[in-house]
Amino acid sequence: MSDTRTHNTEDYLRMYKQMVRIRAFEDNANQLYLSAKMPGLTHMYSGQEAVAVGICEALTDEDRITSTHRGHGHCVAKGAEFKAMFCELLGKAEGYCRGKGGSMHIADQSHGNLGANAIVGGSMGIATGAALSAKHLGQDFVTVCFFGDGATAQGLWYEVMNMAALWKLPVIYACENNGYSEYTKTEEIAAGSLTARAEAFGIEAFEVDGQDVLAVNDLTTQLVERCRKGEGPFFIELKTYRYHGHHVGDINRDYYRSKDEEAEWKTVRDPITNFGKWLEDEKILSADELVAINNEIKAEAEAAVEYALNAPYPDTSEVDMHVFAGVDHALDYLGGARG
Amino acid sequence: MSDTRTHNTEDYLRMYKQMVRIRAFEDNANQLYLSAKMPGLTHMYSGQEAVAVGICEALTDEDRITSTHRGHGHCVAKGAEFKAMFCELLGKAEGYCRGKGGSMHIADQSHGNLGANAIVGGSMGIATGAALSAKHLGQDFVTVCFFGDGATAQGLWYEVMNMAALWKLPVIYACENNGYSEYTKTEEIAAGSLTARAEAFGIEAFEVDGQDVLAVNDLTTQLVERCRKGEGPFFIELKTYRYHGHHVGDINRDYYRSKDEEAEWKTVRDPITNFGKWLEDEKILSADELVAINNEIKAEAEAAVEYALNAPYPDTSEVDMHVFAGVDHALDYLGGARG
Amino acid sequence: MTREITFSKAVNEAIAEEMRRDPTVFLIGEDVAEAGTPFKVLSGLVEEFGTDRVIDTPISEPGFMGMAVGAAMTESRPIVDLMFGDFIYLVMDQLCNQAAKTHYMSGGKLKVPLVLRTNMGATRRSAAQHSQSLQAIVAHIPGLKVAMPSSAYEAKGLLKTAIRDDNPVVIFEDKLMYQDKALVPEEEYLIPFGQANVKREGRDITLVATSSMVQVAEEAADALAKDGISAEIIDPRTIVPLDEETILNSVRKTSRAIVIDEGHQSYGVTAEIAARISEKAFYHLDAPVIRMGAMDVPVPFSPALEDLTVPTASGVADNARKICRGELLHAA
Amino acid sequence: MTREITFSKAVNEAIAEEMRRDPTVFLIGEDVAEAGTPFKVLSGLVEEFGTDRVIDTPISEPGFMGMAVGAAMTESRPIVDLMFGDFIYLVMDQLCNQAAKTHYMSGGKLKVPLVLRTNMGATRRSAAQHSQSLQAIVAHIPGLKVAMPSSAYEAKGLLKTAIRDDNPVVIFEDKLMYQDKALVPEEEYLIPFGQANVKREGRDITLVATSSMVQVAEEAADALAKDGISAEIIDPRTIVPLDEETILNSVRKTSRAIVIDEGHQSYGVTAEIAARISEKAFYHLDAPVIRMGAMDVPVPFSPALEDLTVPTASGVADNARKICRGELLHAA
Ligand SMILES: Cc1ncc(C[n+]2csc(CCOP(=O)(O)OP(=O)(O)O)c2C)c(N)n1
Ligand SMILES: Cc1ncc(C[n+]2csc(CCOP(=O)(O)OP(=O)(O)O)c2C)c(N)n1
Ligand SMILES: [Mg+2]
Ligand SMILES: [Mg+2]
Repeated sequence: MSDTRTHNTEDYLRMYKQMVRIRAFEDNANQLYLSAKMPGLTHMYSGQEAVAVGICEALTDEDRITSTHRGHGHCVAKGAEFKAMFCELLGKAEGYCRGKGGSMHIADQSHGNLGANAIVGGSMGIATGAALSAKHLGQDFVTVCFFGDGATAQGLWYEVMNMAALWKLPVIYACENNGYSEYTKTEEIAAGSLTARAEAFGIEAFEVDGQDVLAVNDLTTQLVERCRKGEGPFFIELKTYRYHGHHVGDINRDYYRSKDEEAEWKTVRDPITNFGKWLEDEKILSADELVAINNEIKAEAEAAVEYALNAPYPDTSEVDMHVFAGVDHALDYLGGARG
Repeated sequence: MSDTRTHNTEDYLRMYKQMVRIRAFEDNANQLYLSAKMPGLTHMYSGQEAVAVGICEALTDEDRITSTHRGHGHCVAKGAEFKAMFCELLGKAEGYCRGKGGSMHIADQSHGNLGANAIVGGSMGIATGAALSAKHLGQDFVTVCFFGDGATAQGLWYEVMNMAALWKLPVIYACENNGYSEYTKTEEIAAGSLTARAEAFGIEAFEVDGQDVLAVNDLTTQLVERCRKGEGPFFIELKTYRYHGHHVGDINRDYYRSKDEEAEWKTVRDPITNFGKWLEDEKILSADELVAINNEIKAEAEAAVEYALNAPYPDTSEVDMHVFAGVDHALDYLGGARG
Repeated sequence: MTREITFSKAVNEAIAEEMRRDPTVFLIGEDVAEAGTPFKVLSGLVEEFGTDRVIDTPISEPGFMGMAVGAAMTESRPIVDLMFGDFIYLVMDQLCNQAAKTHYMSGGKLKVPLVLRTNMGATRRSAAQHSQSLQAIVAHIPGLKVAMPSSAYEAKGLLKTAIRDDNPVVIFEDKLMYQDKALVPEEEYLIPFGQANVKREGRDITLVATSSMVQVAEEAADALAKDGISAEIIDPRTIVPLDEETILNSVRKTSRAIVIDEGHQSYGVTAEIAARISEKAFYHLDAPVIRMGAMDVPVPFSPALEDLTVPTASGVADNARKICRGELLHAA
Repeated sequence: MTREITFSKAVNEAIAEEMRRDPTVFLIGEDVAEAGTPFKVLSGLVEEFGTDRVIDTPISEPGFMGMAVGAAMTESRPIVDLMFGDFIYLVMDQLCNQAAKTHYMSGGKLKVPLVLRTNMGATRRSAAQHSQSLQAIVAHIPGLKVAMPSSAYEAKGLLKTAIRDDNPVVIFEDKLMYQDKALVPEEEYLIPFGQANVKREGRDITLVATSSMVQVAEEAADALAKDGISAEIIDPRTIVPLDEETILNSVRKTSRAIVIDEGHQSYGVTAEIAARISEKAFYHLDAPVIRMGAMDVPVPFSPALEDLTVPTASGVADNARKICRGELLHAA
């Protein structure tokens, strides 16, 4: 653990809790899938918690993020509640998006989460545009664009990096390099160097251990400050690992990665275990306190699942609502198909 | 002039002639526009001749190129005839594309020119795919992808560079940096460094004086050889200048570039004048011989214009031909609109 | 008070007025500032609003389209200038997967108030990649509104409405109409979406025409008048939402219809409008609804071919005469 | 000899057979090799043909689509695997500005023999960006052929034809049908483009249905049969070219038609087919042609909403009954 800034106990505690909250959320989401209670598929964030938490803890509610198909971690880290999240995953009316978005489109406007995205790289323009908006409106919010190593293959990234660099936009491109895109290793799909790609546009680039929440948080805090001073954009490559398959249904993974590799990351490099140990070593929290936190969060997550399972689906009349802002029911407006 | 290889007189002569041919073609095309004899607009290549000729003289007929909206130079340099080119520009049946393509889509399959393109950057995928095809079919042709500085803003380039690098494809990306994209200076639309962008993908990158036909030809000859050995891809940035406006109709250019700047390039850095001088200095050709060549080519171009002006338009029955290979008339086939 | 101004000037005025009214509006696109676009439609705007609000971009259509979506999601109101309608293919993902769906996917929480201004129209000798009229493909995607102004008057009124709309709106301007003049009020006005304009009243046949095809329909109607055929011309003005009622009322009156649009005919705009008329005015129709779209071929460069591919006034008049005479165009 | 195989297996066989026959054919896309795509449709191909002919790409849809165009222009015959039909927006420029127009723009000199395999279909709880059925937008672009197989039998026969075709062909596979089985000959066969299949003969009403909607139509026809209504089912198999004659002949016989497609209804496939029927079988129609497309809303995630957005057998049967009883769906 590297910790160059002075944090107070509260900061440490919050970071720890937020990481545990993400893990608990994902464990429950996975369980919902395995027990066939969740519609569709979902992509687990477990293993990458230090990235989302280290970054989002450096942001305010006014700061924006854009998220990905693997977005539960970002959503929790940016301040979302379990209940509305589980409701969304189950397609219930009390979900963040009234059940219309689901796991891949969960958004939380009130905390500055502009939404998950099912198009790999699809949010890179959105994030950069939010940064342009900040400049245009004279506001000082910073936008963080989360994406995976696989998303660096999308041409869109280079287009928006160029504009962000030309116009000095307050945006941080955060690439979570978890070593895989779907069933393919990063080195098979990425030539050269990711940091060099950003640097070629004159963008300062950093590499950081994505399993070390304090290192991530320290770097991000500095870069966010510099963004607010007009020194952006920046690029961070965060080395991390996803514990589960590409999605919850990707169970037999031997053909593309070994069980040993998975075990090594989980035992030696787990961001939560390691941060917990550090907190103990530094005498910030005792082992008992850590266990108590874990249990409390676990219980909270389970209660939220229970709540969501019993929550109502949206009324069928909602099906053509929210197609257009300012239009109650799109089909009346369009004279279109009734399905 | 830099000349590291041993050329024979014939090579020099051909390069000189090809540059003069391009200039003569463009002078006539411009005249056709100004005298309202040409339908639509066109983009002049004058000033950039050493790029097209230096590169294409390093290629065989089997080697492929992809071209741009500013494509007459590439087309001539790759071996095309004046008559079929002027016919195409005038929409006549004897044009390379039977008048269907026009200036922006002129293609010359028999010499390996896969066509001009009206989508900036639109041919980057095509060129890279041709290189993939060479590898797939076990053929040793090399493909050169011509594009402008402005086209480097298209995300497609980064996508295909990545794949070309991963798969070691025999493709050379040739960026003609003429300092402008339309009415905007390159530095206003390109952050960082173009060569660094290619290098970030592990692609060897070169800068060369695009007004020096021998320098261009020497470098390209080396890179083509290396491509055939499986050492591609490569990137070349060629510094050059367009003498005319963005298109023939762009006459008043003061608001984006100065007359002085234009005059300087034309007088001090003209690729044809300078190569002509060098040929004289090296006693390869006399001043008289140069004049004779120029006059002969001028006459040839004018005769071709005359021919094209008198050539017939395609028959109206051709309008729905060539929509589908293997289908004589698309409208019979589709039962579609008769317009 | 009205005065005659060009279509181009009308667009320029609409943007200038809205930018004065609302500081969150900005313009973004290629060569929109000093150059004022290749069509010079935006000349003068950068002088008034500065380069912070009239933003020249690199040639990165997907990139700046995506940025407009993000800006719109965060309280700005971008107007995107897409130099040619043919480039819409490049921005389809950002337009159709992102902009069009964000409000719905977020259950109404996020809004994307942006305008995509682009153009359409062939016969400019610009060949297959600079001549397309691609309104049908965006009209198919729920969440987008689509406007097709037919004159300077519509251009200004619809664009102002678009800028104030809280949804993504795509406006197709016919690039051949930029110099056409029309009477436009000096006072502010807006044209609501989903209200077709009965451009000319008539009894015998309804001509539903979009954008520049309204002119084609008018010319045809003039010719038909000489033959004693009275044609009613309906300009839908927006194809999403589509003012079905005005169209249907007209056809219920005339019992005959031709639908004219410059997009390719198959799977195009004429299909939707003709299908709705055929279905919903079925019992009023005396003859099949005839569709006239652009020929189902890429747009050829050669003038000898290009002019054959678009609907013409004489073509419309011919069809109208046949229908009115009871000659079956598609005899069974 | 025939045997029952899945849709997925049929696709796999078609590709394997064609790759054996023609060494210029190759496959390119994301996770097509070892993974055999997320739907496992291509499993086993890399083992037989190696990674030089079954090529895993980075997540660069515009890039590898463009490369396929270039490869096709230089004597290769690429099959592009686009993991979800929703990603077609990303490749529109390369597909519609390049692949579709190259043969025409070059006056017939260059050919682009490529196949774009992708999918369509909602109700998989995949939300708005992984559930679209975008066949209408490509069908609108001249130069592309568009196939929509409705069973394993069609999947194999149409795909083999597509691979041999000298033009760009887009095939939409319904992702919910991959496990559905059908009888498929062991012997080689091809299904020509532009020949609709009369899936079931009937007297009272014609159901024109594409892809998985053929199943919906069959279920509806079964229900209708119990009410004594005899429905004819026509599967166009390719929507470009469209076998107008078979459809018109059927409607001329039955005098009634419903057109069913899973793309959004407005400006969609149902519009084109309904408009053609309404125009060209006008004097044979006893009732308006009814269109049933997907609801004009982005596809919602919630199962409670998603199932409302697609045409269902009971919906089709209801409409058919009303038409046959002479109840006007759109009374004037
Ligand atoms: C444009 C696009 N192409 C393909 C996919 C299918 N897909 C979903 S996730 C994924 C891999 C993404 O890899 P990466 O960016 O590294 O993120 P990770 O899943 O590792 O978090 C792919 C190919 C998609 N959703 N969008
Ligand atoms: C995708 C696309 N965007 C915009 C245009 C309009 N346009 C045509 S040429 C051009 C400038 C190209 O600049 P560059 O690549 O430097 O080539 P140059 O004209 O200097 O040869 C632009 C913006 C286009 N044709 N295609
Ligand atoms: Mg990854
Ligand atoms: Mg340039």
